[in-house]
Amino acid sequence: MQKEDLKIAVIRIEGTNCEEETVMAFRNLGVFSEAVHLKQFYSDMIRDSEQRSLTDYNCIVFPGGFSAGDYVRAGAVFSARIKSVLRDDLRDFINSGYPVLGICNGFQILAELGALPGFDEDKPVGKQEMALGINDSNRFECRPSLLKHENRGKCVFTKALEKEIVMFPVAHAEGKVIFPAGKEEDYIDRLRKNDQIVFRYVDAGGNYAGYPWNPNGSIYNIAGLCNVRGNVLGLMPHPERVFFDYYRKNEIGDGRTIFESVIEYLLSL
Amino acid sequence: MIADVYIYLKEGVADPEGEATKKALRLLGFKNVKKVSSRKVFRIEVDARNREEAEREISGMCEKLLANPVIQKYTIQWVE
Amino acid sequence: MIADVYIYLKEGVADPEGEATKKALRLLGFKNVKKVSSRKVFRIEVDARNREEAEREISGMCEKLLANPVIQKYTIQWVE
Amino acid sequence: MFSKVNVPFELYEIKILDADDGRLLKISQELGLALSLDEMRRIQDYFHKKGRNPYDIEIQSIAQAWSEHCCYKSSKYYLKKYLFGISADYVISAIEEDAGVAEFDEEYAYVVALESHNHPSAIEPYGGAATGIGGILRDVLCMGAQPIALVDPLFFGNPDTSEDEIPAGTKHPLYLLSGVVSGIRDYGNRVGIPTVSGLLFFDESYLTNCIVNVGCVGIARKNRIIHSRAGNAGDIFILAGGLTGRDGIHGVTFASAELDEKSEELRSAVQLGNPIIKEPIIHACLEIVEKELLTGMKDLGGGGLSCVVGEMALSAGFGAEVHLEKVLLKEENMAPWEIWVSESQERMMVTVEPKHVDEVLYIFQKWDVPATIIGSVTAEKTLRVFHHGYKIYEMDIEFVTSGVEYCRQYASLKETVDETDSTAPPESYEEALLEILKHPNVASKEWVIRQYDHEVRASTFLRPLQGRLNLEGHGDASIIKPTISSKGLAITVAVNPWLIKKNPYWGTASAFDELVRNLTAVNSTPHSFADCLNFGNPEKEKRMGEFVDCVEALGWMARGMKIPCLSGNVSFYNETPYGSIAPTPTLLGIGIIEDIKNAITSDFKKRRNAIVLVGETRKEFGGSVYSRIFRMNGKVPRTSPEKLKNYSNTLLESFREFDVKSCHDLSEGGLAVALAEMCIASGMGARINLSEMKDETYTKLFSESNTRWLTEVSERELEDYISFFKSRNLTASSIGNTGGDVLEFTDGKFSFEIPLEEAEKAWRTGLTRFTGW
Ligand SMILES: Nc1ncnc2c1ncn2[C@@H]1O[C@H](COP(=O)(O)OP(=O)(O)O)[C@@H](O)[C@H]1O
Ligand SMILES: [Mg+2]
Repeated sequence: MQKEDLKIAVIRIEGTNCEEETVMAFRNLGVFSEAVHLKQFYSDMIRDSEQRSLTDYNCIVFPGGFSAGDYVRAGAVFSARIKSVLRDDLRDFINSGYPVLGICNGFQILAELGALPGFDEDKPVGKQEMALGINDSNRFECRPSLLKHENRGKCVFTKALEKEIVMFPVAHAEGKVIFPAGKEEDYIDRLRKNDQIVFRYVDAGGNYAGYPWNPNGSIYNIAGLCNVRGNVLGLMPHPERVFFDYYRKNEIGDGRTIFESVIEYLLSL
Repeated sequence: MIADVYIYLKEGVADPEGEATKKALRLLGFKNVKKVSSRKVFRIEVDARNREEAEREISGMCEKLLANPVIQKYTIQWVE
Repeated sequence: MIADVYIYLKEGVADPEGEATKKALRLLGFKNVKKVSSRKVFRIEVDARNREEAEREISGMCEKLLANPVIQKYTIQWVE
Repeated sequence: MFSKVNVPFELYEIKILDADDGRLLKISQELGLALSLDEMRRIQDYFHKKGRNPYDIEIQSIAQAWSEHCCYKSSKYYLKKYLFGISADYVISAIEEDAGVAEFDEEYAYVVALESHNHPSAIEPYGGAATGIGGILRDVLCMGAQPIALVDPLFFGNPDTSEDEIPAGTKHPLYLLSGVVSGIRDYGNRVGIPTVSGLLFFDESYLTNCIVNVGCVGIARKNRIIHSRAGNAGDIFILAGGLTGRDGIHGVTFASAELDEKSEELRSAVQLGNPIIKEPIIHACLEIVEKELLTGMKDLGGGGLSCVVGEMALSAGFGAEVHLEKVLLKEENMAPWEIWVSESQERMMVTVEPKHVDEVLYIFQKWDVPATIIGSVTAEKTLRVFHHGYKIYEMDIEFVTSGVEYCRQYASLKETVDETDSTAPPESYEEALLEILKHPNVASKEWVIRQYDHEVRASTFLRPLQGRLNLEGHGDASIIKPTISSKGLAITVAVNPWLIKKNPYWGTASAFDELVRNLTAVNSTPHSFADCLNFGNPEKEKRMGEFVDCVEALGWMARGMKIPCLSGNVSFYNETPYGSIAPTPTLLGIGIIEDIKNAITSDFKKRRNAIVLVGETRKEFGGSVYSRIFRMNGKVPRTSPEKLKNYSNTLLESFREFDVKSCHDLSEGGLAVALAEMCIASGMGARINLSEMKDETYTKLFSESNTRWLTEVSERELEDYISFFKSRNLTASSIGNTGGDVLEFTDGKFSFEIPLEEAEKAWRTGLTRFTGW
């Protein structure tokens, strides 16, 4: 595939609010990217020129924010709406190996969709097997977090990541990774065995640590994980906010590689 | 028909909201509080011919949207 | 003693959560939903010698923390 | 007094033609109009000429337009006299509209607005503060701008107030604080605009009147700026957004009276707001602006439709015709006057040429935003309102909208302030410093800052918290990079009500000084400001005196510095039977930094670097933290625009000439606190020698003299750096070095030290000991 042919959609509904910076991250790398309202995929009221289909794109992103206000549960309304109008399309999209990224609210959506942890390769959108629960601190917090990259090569979004530890900030109230009670160890074993763990929270010394380094109380300090095929990634921290470096220099930031990696992957298809 | 749908956490799932509320109550001087847990209720009014139909409808809503089966359970109580 | 404290919005106060939930349910195909309102329930366990004392205690909690008297009302229901 | 009109809805004729004075006042009272006798008489005269009585909707409409909140009747005279008209060639629109506009670069302009939401927040903190954010976003949006940052200066009664000191009908400061912060958080985070700066200040005078100010900055293409006026006769009014209900009726008249025990019953003036309607409105409106489909846009704020239709038509020199039954309602059976003055949230009005109406309605529909045509612009300067075909309102727009203006009596406090110095050294310097560091006005504000998403939109390049990850300290200003260029906007807020309470004139001049200090400290050039003037009852001479002194000082400083005031807001009647607030002229400052990579943060960068104090220290303790804690009297810090300008320019020049590693301004708590904050942010101690300065040790450490900064430079550059200031006849002194794990102070023979860890603990827990975490 050629760089000029790549098309990336960042999908929005009311309340998603990190779509513009996510679109910009791709555009800054010279790739076509646009924010697309979910309605553009299915609604009759949308004019022809604005109608879209998932097959128009090579990569989709569910951005951060408070989709539908995060009322009911973070990401619940958005994912329920996707299930009702796009379920099959999304399944085919993932099955064809195209990458899907969920950042923050987007991770919550992928979890609600059953696309993550995504153990079953044949059912990339299935039943819910994890939840992103209310932070142990019971509050929204915006702070920097340090992430240790632990993926051994499966995840298409971190292939080009050379640094062992990166800094992506977090900003959420519901980001605690929870697996079904009693099955936690089993899940973690499978994730490790399948190389699905991508990022884990660490402190300034690089050690797995508790609050505030693990900002939400996630089990096993999990900050981000991918499906068994490696083409769906969900993470709570925001790489698009560190496309440029965190401290004012306007230079390369830690988050940039996420976007570069997936472009590289798409070009290799 | 009107029903109250209760969404609550499954046994064993941590309840930061309940914990934080307990802590805040104790700070305010309510020393006798032993435990607080939080739930969420949706009062839903539906048009339906009979209770069975309404119940089916509302269970559908819970499964599709209102509850996350990994951590939550729900019960339905009829108000009228 | 255990009580369920129901916190809900007074008549006429906007309920963005209820509205967003209703909109979502209708988009999911539940066309018969007429109205959705959101409530919050705290299940509270207190040590008290008798029901009156417990009731006084819990009303205090509602007034000081759990409910916002300007926009919310509360009711207490005894579980045990 | 009233008689029902025979129409199929609720409409009354108000019998004012033959009413005597007593009856006129009674009418004003019973209808909740808050109009004075003089004002009622003017209305009577007007209707005499028309030869008929007004309908309820007409008189309600006048009451809205003439309220203090809408027409600034008490303040306008003095604002014009002192503050307006400071020109700068980059000002695009100042004062005239909901928000001010100034040039950012060749292509873009930035937009600024700052407003109070005091009374609603005192009654219902969560909804009051949330709707404040909603309102200020609309003010910026209606200029056609994308909101890019929010700020929230907040003022409450003392957090340690005991329950029995709280008057009936008042809520505890901590209850108000947590409600207000939650409201701002839940709204601001949901709409996805970062809250990057603010203030949290406690003083007993705010016990019965908390002050909640909210500000917003936006960015727009210069050639897409939209004005709050209609384009041409024939244009169509489209009302978009939330539905109209009974909520918020009489909000503006409510804001123009003192609160009392019964205020809680005025619940209809309190609303919750709905960020998930607002968020798509922003997108929809900006899409319409981008496609150049509208002629004018204005948000519905105070006074609802009644104010917005009149103002949009009048400022374009036209009239309007409105059909009320077209307005989408939340509740049935609303009387026409209720529809007309309702202040329901999340609504915008746009005027559109007929050929673009379909396109505009399509865009709103695409974003799921309800929108309807409700009327049109007419050539004649008359406003007519119809309901189901009946004409229920017909008045000259000029009469209704141009409002009234007073030149109120006032008593200046300039000559009467007692500033005799009664300060003395502390018994223990260690304890005094720790006591100051843990004062909630000084202590870490992390509790608030982290609850807000201060980096959504990914354009926050300098954050409110700076230094070690997760162990940061306070910065002086945040910097946003609004476009793809590397130019940045620095944003800060300032005011210290303690100084102003003691001496309104010099206290306000000091607030301006702090504004400029903060902007300069991060290496931005001060560019413009907005103000929100919160005061007591203007009908009292002393309150009015505070107001006039403040405005005069503000004008003097701003004019002298040539920094224009882009927009502002006045909030009077922040007063209850228990007392009035400390005069609180909150300032929001904007600075420009040509290249954000030159921004300077407040944390020390390297051990064994030199620490330099820039500026002059005097014994100025009036209103200082030191004098408040130890109950002493003193002189409020002085300043002058010439001196401030000189220092600020020279400091900025020094940032270009030298490699300055960090900078922080000196404000509350003076040198000692600024130094401690720089140490805490970096986890690095400092060794300070004050011998080179004159004055007593405690003055050097705790005095709050204006126009001062601390900077960090390498030992190698130190000498040249100091001479650089000396050569311009300005003061800069080398006062020590970074490094170690204590704060050590030496002054001649005297010395003391505090372990950094202890200082840090006092500072980090000063606020959280009240808020719980
Ligand atoms: N209510 C608030 N909301 C957001 N930020 C706040 C709030 N209060 C204080 N801050 C931030 O905390 C930092 C320190 O505040 P303060 O000590 O008042 O500043 P200064 O050093 O200018 O006196 C600033 O970055 C300020 O923007
Ligand atoms: Mg400062």
